[in-house]
Amino acid sequence: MPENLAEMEDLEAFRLRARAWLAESMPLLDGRTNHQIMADDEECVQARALQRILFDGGFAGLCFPREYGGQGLSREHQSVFNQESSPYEMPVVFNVPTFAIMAATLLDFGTEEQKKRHIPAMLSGEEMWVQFLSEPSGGSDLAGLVTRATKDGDVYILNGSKIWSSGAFRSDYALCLARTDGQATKHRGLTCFILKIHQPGIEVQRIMMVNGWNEFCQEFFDDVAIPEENIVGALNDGWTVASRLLYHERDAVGGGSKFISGSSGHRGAQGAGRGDLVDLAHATGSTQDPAVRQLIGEARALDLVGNQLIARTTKGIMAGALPETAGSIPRLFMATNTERHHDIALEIAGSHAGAWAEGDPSGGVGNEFLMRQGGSLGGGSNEMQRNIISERVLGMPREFAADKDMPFDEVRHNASPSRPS
Amino acid sequence: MPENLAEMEDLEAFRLRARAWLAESMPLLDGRTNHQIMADDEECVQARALQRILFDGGFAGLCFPREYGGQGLSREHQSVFNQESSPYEMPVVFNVPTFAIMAATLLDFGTEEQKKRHIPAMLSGEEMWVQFLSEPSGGSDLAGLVTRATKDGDVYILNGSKIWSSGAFRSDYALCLARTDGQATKHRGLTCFILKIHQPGIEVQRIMMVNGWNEFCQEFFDDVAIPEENIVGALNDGWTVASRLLYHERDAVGGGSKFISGSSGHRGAQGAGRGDLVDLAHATGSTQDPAVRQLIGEARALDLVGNQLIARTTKGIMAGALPETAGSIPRLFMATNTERHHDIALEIAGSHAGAWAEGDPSGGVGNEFLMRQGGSLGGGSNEMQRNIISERVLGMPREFAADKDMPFDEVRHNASPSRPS
Amino acid sequence: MDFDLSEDQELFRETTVKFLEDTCPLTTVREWAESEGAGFPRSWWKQGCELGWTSMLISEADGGGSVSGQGLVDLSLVAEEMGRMVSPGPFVTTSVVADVLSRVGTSTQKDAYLPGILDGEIIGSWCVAEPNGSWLPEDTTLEAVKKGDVFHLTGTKGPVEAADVAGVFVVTARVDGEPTHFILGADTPGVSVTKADGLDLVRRFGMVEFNDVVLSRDNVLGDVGAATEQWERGVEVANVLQAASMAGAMDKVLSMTIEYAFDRYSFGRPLASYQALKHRFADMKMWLEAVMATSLAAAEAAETRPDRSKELVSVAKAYVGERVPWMMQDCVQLHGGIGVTWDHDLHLYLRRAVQDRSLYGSPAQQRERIASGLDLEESNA
Amino acid sequence: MDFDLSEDQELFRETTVKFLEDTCPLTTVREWAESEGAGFPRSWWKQGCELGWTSMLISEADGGGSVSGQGLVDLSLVAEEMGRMVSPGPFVTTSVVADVLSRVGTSTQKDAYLPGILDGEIIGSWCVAEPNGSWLPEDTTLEAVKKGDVFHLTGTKGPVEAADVAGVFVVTARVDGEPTHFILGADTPGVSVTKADGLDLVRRFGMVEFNDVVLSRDNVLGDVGAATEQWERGVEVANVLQAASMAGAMDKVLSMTIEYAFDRYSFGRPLASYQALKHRFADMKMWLEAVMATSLAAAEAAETRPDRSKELVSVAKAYVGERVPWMMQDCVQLHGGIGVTWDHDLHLYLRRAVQDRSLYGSPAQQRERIASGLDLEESNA
Repeated sequence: MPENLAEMEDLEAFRLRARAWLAESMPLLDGRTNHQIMADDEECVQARALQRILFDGGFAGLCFPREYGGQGLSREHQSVFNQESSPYEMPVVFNVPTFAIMAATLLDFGTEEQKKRHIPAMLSGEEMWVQFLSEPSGGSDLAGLVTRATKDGDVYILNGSKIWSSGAFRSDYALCLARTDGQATKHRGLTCFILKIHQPGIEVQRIMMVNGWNEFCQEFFDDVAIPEENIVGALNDGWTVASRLLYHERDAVGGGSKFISGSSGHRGAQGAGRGDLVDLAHATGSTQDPAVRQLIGEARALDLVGNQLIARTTKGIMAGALPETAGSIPRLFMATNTERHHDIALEIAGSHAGAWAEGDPSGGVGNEFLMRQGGSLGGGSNEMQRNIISERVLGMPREFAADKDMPFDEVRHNASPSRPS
Repeated sequence: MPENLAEMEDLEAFRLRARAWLAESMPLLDGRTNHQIMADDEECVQARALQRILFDGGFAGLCFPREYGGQGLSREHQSVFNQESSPYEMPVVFNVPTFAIMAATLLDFGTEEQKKRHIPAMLSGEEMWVQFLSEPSGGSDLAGLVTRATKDGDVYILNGSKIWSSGAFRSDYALCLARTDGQATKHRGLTCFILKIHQPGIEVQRIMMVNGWNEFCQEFFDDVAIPEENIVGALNDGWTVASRLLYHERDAVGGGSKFISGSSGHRGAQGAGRGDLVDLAHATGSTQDPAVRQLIGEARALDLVGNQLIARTTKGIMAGALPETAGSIPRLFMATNTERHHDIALEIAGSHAGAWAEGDPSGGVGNEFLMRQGGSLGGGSNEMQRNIISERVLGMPREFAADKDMPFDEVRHNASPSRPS
Repeated sequence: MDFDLSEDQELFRETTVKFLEDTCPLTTVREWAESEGAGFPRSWWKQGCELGWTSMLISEADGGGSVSGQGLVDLSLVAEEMGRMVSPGPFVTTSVVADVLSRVGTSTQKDAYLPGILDGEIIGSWCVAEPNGSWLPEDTTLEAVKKGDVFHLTGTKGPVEAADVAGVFVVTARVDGEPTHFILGADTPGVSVTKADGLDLVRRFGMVEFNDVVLSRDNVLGDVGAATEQWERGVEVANVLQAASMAGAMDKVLSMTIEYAFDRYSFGRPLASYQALKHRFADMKMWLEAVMATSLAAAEAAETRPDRSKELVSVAKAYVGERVPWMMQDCVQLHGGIGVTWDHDLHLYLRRAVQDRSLYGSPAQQRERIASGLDLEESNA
Repeated sequence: MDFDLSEDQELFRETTVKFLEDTCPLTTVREWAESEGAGFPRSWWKQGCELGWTSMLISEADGGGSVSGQGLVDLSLVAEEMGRMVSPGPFVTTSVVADVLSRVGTSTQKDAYLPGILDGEIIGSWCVAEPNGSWLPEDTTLEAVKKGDVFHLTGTKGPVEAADVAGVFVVTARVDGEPTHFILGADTPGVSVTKADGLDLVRRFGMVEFNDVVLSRDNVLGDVGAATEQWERGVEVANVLQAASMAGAMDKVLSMTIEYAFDRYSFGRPLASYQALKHRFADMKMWLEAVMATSLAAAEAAETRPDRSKELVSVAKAYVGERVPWMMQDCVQLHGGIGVTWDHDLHLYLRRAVQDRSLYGSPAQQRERIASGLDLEESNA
């Protein structure tokens, strides 16, 4: 259903209409940010309500097709709306993954019935979605997952565990990838299901990270029945669906998704003045220490280079001069840059990183350092990015995979964790 | 032939005898070092003459058996002699590889006739020896060498090329490892030969390194006939001989050889005050720059830690707490420390590394930086050390070798270079 | 750990290992972390003292005694094992107090505190840090103002280890600008303690405030204005123990990670079979041995080479303190996502290591100390 | 190189590539390296000028003209290709002179030198460095003493690029402490040139001595005491070109090394199949793209974003200058022993890169410049 720009509302007319409606309908941010507000509203009650207002006002899902509750407008309209909506509270929590990843995947592979049933419900704020892909036993080897969905009459019985699902505790549905054929090679025996999260047999546990953050969840499945009509894509062809989902994820994280409204829903590359390190130098009285200034100059340079690299890679991929897999290049750069940033902060903090008087502004550095690897692990570890760059960008020989061409059940893999008592 | 310490000359008596003889027979160093003298005497005329004086005076080959021209004394005697001889010019160029590696290997595997013929000639300064192991096609894969020695009646006909032989241009004999059976797996078809260097069919070329140093040589062999009696060890068992040779090399470099006389013949770990960096800081006027002081403090710390690590590893191996392969640990440390040292020097030198007024004392830093990898490549690259540490010290799975269990002639390898015109 | 411990040292080490394993495995450390107090039960510390933890740096004449005659080397064995178990306790700071008291205390001062330190009744703590973040005694700005026969002390020291449970403080201060150490009971009028924050979950800190605390000559350790050597020795004791602690922690974390790499399969192969990871493990093994070597060398130098100990302790702290947090982070990376979860033990080690790194002189400060010992005076050429 | 060069830019680049490949492949560079003189034949430089090498930073009104309207971006294409071929020539320094002359020169000054610079008859060089090693104009100590209507210049500048073949010098000096640029012919009485040493084999340097050189107001570029902007722009032009040169060199060296890794077999497998090496290549590919991105961004900023160019040029020089020598050394390591032999071309690249790194402000100086643009004034809090 290609949208014809000529048939759409004129951009300036749209801008004025949106401006007026926003002023009338949405609360002002009032100095806070949408992320701050979200942090105070763990259950997203407010976000759901705001999304409903957008939906009722005809401003939800601007780039989604009309038949699924969207507005059938263009990327340019979304861009205009983002400009106009910036002073207002917006339900940005829906952007990623619900709209930009989950709805996008459902648009690509869902049946007409699945799309009709769920996409309007997402756009109206009723359904928040999340992905159930990674497993505790899996690590980088996503396709080596061991959660099973076994056919039993009209339903599939799900057993196993998923992990690193962000915000699953407050979400309603998931796309869940499970093994439906253990006799096939590992990529060929997977199926993607729509799964209702809050139902008997599913336990959602929040995971506390070392810095106290607890958005991630782990889920345990104990004989959960999934109706056959919840299969997305073809039976045993779940890898195709998951690959597309991961594509949408990269697109969303890279800022390329047109389904993101109000803001990107994530912080993106830091490009300001590395204010945190400057503040830290002031707090530790080291602004005139030449060694500290070297470190701050280095950190600032790395941030700017990172942004330049993102721009260059994006341009290169669009121009066809770089393969799509080159997206791993800025991804790896940003992750290693984050590591270096933590190292520099630790160095500048000096003794303040270990123990500090209550209220000392430099006191948080040690705590932040504990999460130094966060960006190097999430969404494909640095090691996987290096594999991708060497093998797919540079074309070097693929790493030997011991599980190639083998029925999955014969491959040695890690055990699935049992449900905690 | 175990020597019995009780039958040997008393250490103090030996010391006095050596002291008197040295004062009468050997020239004083006069402020210079043996290494400086050697650098001025590329053909080692002086060293050969001094070695002859030692030999005639009964002070050559203190720890070699008497039947091969040595003195049959103990390591302790050698140690006493080293102390006493320190003020004198000594022919240290013979220590490594002639005595500590080549003679040691010949003692282990040579026939009685080979030992009788060559070891006294080495000890009297007539024969300087060198090893012909590495090949241009080989890199880290020493046993994958492609130089061939093909049997033709009573002789073997040698064709191919060797490289990284230090001082071959002035040496007389080599132990040369060549492939004598291409149908065997790669370690099983090698034979070690005694090879006279200066003869028709052998061309020795000195290799100029990036910093102008030209001790290393490459040799080209064009139908060189080697008598069958020059085989050391068994036919096709050259890998055993080479392995022992490499053991003696590690021992010599690590300072463990008792055949080294007068000095180690190499610099060993730097442990002084990193005077070069301190001088550099003075030359660039940056002694009070806190960032420069950080770098100098770091360099000094790394040197001291390196020495402590050598001591610990040696002790651990001797105590059996670490496997012998743990010798790769300090080896890797010293190499990477050298890299870091060059980086620090480059940083302190600033603009002086690129262009400088004639005679500027900081001018050499850029030139030295060109050889930064020297220590990380010679005698087993850092990559090989990391393989050894992970596989043999930590016991991790060995890297897949595509040439395992295959006749060498069927293995894909690099071509041997042809002789330059 | 050294490769040639004496039998007595080995026994001493094993006794501590067994005690720590029995009384505070990491599950217990986590429980104690939840408590509001000191981070450890007082009775547990006393049991540790019975094993000799506070005896090693106190002379036999004063009722102490070491295992090998080199008390700090012996104590490093304990520190290393405590690092391996992330054990709590005022180990570092009490050691400094025991050491200086036994070395320069008067018999009155010793009688007042050493018996209690030996049996764990009294915890000693060193007030050296100042609120601006300087932990090196030479950065001390706190002045004790002499008026007649007494000294008036007003100001704040901290963060101070175990401040809220300490019974006796050694305070680094200046008298007329000159280095001076005072010793005083925590109950001295005008002394108060407030909470400070810290990264480690069980090794805790406080700020110690002195509000016109009046001290006499009896409170001076050694001579007024002549504490330079005591200051230096305090830093050495603290950093030798911290380096050993980091070394032990690193040894344990690397072992855990190697074990994980053998056990964990990815694409049908154990992680330990991937060359890119193998090479990182090789580097880490190298750094671990270097960390072990230099921390041991520092302990030995502090006991036997007074002319070299300042530099060698700084070298150990600079190297170990810089390298260990990075290595631990690479171990986190090799563990994957579970490595940054609260339930995994890695962060307990990381917290301790980062804290050890930063206190009693950061690596940057140690590098400057090393440089200051080289020939870097300004030249007039 | 950018991914969207215009057709004209692409043509300009290709013409330079073809010329360099035809006239000075690395074998020729090695031959010229043996010569005692400038490191290149003068006729060769003139041919290069015919291709527009000295035209890009000179306005059309002055007889120059760029390809795209952004002369420094166009010139970066040449610099990158010259880096790829380790080409000789007074490229960087003449560009600075052409730029400043066209921007602020009087018509007399322009008439005297610009035509010659355009056709290669005259080589211009910037005397900015001082013998103590400072290459940043703000570190200038050379004073031109004003006496009546004239200025007396006495002192030494250098190392100065291509000093012995330059026909005109721009000299960075101070008048009453204030930043001032002079322009003068190399044959001005009192000017003499002696040899300086350098790491690169064909890009050569000299020391320029001024022995009571008498200059008039006609020798001043722009106004007395008002050269700050000229100084800044000179550093930007030089560093943009050096960053591009290093980027081109690195691209070439990495390509050579990747090719080597595919061709070279060890234990029956190509080097490119070893994961530990693959991961290093991945990092290098990442750094190469970052190097390309930031050097291009610096060129663009210098032409279009006057408010951001100072920082962005410093960022490029700091990042590229720091990263490229390390990457090249890793490429040497991956080549094995041949990588440190004179006959292998790697060292030609390494020499050029280390030289580019160190001149016109080292990475450390650039980092300090970056920091000085942030909010790091001393706080009184």
